[in-house]
Amino acid sequence: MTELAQPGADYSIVETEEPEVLSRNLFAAGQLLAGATAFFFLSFLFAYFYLRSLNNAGLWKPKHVDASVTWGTIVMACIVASAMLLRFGRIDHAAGRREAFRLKALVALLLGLAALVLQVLAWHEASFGPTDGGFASVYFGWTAFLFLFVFCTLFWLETVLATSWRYRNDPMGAAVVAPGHASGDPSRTAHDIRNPVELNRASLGALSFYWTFLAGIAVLTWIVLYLI
Amino acid sequence: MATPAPKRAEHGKRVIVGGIVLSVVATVLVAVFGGRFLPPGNGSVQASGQVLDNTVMLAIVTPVIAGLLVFFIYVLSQFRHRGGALVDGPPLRDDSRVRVWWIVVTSVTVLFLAGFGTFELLQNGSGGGQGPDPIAVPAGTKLPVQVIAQQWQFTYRYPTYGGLETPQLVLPANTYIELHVTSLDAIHSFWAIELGVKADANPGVDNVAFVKTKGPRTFHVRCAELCGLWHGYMFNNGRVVPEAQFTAWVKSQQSDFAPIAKYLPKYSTTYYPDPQRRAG
Amino acid sequence: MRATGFKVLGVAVGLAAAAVLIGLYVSKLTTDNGSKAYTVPVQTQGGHKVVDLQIETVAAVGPQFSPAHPDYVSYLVRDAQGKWLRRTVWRLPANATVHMTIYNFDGASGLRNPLYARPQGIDGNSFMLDGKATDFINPDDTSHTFAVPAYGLVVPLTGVADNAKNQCGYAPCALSMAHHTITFTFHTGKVGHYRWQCFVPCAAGWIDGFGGPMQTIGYMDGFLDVI
Amino acid sequence: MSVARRLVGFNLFTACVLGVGGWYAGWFSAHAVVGPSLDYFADVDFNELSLVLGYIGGVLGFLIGLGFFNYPLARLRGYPPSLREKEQGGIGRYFSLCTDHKVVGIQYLVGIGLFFFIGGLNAMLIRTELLRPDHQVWPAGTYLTIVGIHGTMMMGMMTSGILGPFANYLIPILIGARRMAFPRIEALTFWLLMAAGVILETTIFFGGFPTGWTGYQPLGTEANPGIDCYYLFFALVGISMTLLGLNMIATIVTMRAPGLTWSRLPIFVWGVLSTAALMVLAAPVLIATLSMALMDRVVQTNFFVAAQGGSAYLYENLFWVFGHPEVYVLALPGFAIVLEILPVFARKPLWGYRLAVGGLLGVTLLSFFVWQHHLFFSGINADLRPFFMLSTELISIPTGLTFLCGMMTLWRGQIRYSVPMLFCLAWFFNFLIGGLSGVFLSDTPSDTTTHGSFFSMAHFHYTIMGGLVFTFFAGIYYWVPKMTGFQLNERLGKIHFWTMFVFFNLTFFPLFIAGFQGGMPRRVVTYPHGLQFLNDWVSVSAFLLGGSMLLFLYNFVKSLVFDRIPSPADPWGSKSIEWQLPSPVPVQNFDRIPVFSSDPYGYGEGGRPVVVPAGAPAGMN
Repeated sequence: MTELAQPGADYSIVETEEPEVLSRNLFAAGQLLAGATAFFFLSFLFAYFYLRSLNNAGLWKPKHVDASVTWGTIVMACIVASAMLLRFGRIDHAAGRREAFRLKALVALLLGLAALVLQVLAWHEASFGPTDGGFASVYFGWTAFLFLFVFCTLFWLETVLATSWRYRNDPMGAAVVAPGHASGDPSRTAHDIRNPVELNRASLGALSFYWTFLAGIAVLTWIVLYLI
Repeated sequence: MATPAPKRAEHGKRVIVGGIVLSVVATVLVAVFGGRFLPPGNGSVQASGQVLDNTVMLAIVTPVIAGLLVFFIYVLSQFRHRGGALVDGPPLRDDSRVRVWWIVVTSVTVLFLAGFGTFELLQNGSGGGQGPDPIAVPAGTKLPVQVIAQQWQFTYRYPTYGGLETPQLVLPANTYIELHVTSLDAIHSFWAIELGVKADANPGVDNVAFVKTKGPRTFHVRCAELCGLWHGYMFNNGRVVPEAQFTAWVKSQQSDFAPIAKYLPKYSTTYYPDPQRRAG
Repeated sequence: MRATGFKVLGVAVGLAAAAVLIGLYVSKLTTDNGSKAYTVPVQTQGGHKVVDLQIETVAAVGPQFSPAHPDYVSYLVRDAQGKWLRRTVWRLPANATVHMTIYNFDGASGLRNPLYARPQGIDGNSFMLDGKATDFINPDDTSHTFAVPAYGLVVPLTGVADNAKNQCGYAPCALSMAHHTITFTFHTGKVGHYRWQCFVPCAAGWIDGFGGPMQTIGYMDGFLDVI
Repeated sequence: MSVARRLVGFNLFTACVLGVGGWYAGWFSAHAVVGPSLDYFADVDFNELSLVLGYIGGVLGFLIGLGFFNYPLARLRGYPPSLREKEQGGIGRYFSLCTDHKVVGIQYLVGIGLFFFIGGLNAMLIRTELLRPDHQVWPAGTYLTIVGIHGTMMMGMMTSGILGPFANYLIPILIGARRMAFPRIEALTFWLLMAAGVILETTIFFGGFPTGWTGYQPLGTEANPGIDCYYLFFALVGISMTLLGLNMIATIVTMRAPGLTWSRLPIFVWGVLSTAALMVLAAPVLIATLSMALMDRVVQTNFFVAAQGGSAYLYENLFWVFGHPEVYVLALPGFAIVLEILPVFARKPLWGYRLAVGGLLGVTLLSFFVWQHHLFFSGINADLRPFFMLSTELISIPTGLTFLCGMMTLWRGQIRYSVPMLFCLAWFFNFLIGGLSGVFLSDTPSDTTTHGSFFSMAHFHYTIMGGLVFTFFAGIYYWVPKMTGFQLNERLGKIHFWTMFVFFNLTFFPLFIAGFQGGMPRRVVTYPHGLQFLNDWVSVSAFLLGGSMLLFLYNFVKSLVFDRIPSPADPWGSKSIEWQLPSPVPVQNFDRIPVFSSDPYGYGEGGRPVVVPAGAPAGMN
């Protein structure tokens, strides 16, 4: 029998978080999250076409129910522009232009927030309420959950931006972290973070993928709810 | 050990022969006698078809159970570790003959089952609800009867008799019945057990099922989909009666419900009653 | 040894806690949504059992009868002392004649299936509506039905007109308030437990009108507990 | 004093306090701010929105109290990503947010077990009612609530019944890692489930729910506010499932130790992988569906109201698009455990490894294409029925492959009848009956009789209880010595097995007859008098089955609390890697990351080592 471990090791030994591992994990998680998100919105897509084809009681889309294409286009454009900016920002970050990245990420964040505010305005300005038949239900349900997903992704974007800002003076690959603070335990001498900038790059890679994916969902939303 | 361990081929032969013998005996028994015990009986043409179907299913399932039982009894009794130090078994990791045979046999069985089921289904719809546009429509004239499910009772309408509505289901013997099942509120399921009919009742949907009655008899109707508080009480009995008796029954019901006849809505295969939202 | 004592104590406390929780859970389930049985007094007339049953229907049961759901529409039953009770499980003798009087204080909400506007399963298939023999009412005027499907019994109750004066807001309702009186006679059969219900979608505010009080024993549903 | 100090801080106690606080905060905020402005609530004595917001507030408060928000807030302030929360030793870590996968595994085992017993208690209550054909013990509405709680608890909680305790504990060990890919998410999945379970039980304070575990519309829309607890429970379970699956796949894909190629993965890891794939893809559909149902109630949308432009069919379709993969989420880990344990006790390599993997993946794939067999007579797409009949029956081919691999692993083995092995062998019998009764349900003409009857009820109890719960216990008897370091009493285990196996069959086999011959529909509070004998038989057996579960509890407590006989590192003579570690597994799992050189099934193939220790030592800074 091979001796793989000694009994009784305690929590004082801490494993380090290697940026490559985090990068691979986040890459896999980003794809899986995208899959889950796709199935989530597929349900709404299914509901859209199902209710539309049934048109029960002639109440799929009564006359006064029509989502404003203008509002929809603006919201979608904000999200797509934000996602594109972040992609460019990622290229900057990879090339070591972290100032440029932060600027782009900040604008991307603001664009995302603008999309959320505009979405709220669009709901407020809509000529119909959630009670007005099949389309109204799908419209409010779908946009509400897109709102939620976008909000959570913006949270992620903010963390990447904030980390980049906090370590703005540290050169890539040599940042120093006080012992233990990331683990929340100041008494612990070892710590699991060695290089926050590299870790942030891993996070940014997955975020950029997922945010672009969500922008794709936003485009789908725009096509389904506003165009057809 | 008193007896030397049999060679591998003998183990296999014993299991295969034992399995086949037991399978054949059991299957023959099922095929011959199964039909007598299997539901839903011979209440209608569709029900008889289902009995045939159930018999075929059981006749296919039986040898599988018999074969596997023989296998397990043999294996678990023959290949047990008889105490002492741990001994490893032979490192068998694959056997292409077993693999191929198994896949072929299961595939053929499955495809046969699906084919047979589809054939039975398309013959006469086998008593199941087929939605508003039925695909298996039996030829000939049919008596339309609408089943209206509501919380928590079934009522029945006979459009050919002036839209007569009654809380009892009476059907003429030896007649093709076209059932239109719909609901006024939640989802119910109309299950005429001995007639072999099951069709969900959905609000705003016309779910059509066909059944050809045989001789006079009674049958049970139960709701087979959870529909709220009195789901467990949503049952009644129906009758299949001779043609003449049916006509007389219709007359008596028409006079019984004459006062309300003018208030009944125009016959329609679906209803969209006002759901009374909370706004109201 | 002390350690074992602690363990035993711990297990005992755990068992006691589990027992208490299960007891609370089960007692909550048995009492919830239920209705105690009301035994209807029986008279004997010529060797035949006769029962007088008086019930009323109210638009809202009010905080006195149901603090939890004061706005539920409900049936109430009158006991021998003339007191109204929110009990919907009525214990009746088998093979008896039941003279039933229903005071309806509620307005009309209309039947979804007009069939139930035709009384069925009662003597003569007609009932007395405010003293007048009636064998059907307009489905739209129906406020509730009293129905025992196992007996094939359905009696539609005419609703109080919307413009009637002195309407009863919530129970208890005095007989001086606007109401309709419906009387009829039916017969209990074999021993058994027969549900009764209302077929009018009268639970205002619930989708399909069949939520809340319509699906809760003690309001618009109950049993004839025939013994 | 020290006790009081320990209660302050981020732990379960704080979480419960903040959970209740959050509930009332949500409740009152909806009442105060939103309630009056939406006049359609005025008619009802119940404000739906405040209930939902109350529960959302409660869940958030619960998670805040456990400390789940500390890390996101730190990240918001720019602190870098980190692996784990502060870990403490001792008993306290089991009652707080802990990112040690072994602690989470044990938390899951106890937590899921608790709710499993609550679900079982409800089953006993159901059978009490069915002792007599007439309505008797529970008010009719309460009976439906009990049925609903039983079904929902079992279907919801037990989705993580094997992945929760065993996969969380074992997957990192089996793949030679020290942690899951996302330890915080791992902890989150557990605590979400606990919050969900409590929410489901509180339904009894809001009138219960009449819909069973399927929550069909429009019955759900017209139900008492108690149904919101059902929606929220299942939505939280859905979120937990998605995250659990995501974490599992990410871990298995990225964190395998050197040398652990795909063809060397233990079959249990493959089972977890395929189950996780189902979870990640199917559970979001559930979350979306229940969100729609909740919106129908709370903001009056009309997704499922036919008269207002919606459709009840939409719910049935969406629910079963999730619902059928869901039942394989329950079944697949069972397959995996059986195939994992058989080689150990037959002392032979797993026969047909590739075939078994193919079977698992085949079931995974096919399970997305069969959902309308739940709706054969609903009137949906009647012309698609032959297709769904075929796809449903096709699933028996990959299922048959796992059967074959198991059977051939036993063939000519040196079989030892230890308790875990007995449970695995019982799986064959139960799943055989369950699977073959499924043939009747998959065939549309036969389904006319069996659909919605006790026959289908018996069928899925044979597959789920016989398939999942038996393997769940197999897993407990097999791995708990490793997880706790103490042996479970073998003799009591055998008594537990035999009583459970016998009474399980005596309980559920007669139900086939009740449904098939007697025409007894599911979820009824009454049944024809002629079926009383059968039902009484079933009830008595069910009570005895419940007693057998209590026997297990007795064994569990006696062995782990009182007897505490240390378990050797490898009591079963297994070659798999977890048995080469001390029991219980040390905090860091491995002193050095191992390098795999073979799969763990090399019985009878010489002394080939499964791993060679190498790699970097832990904790190098």
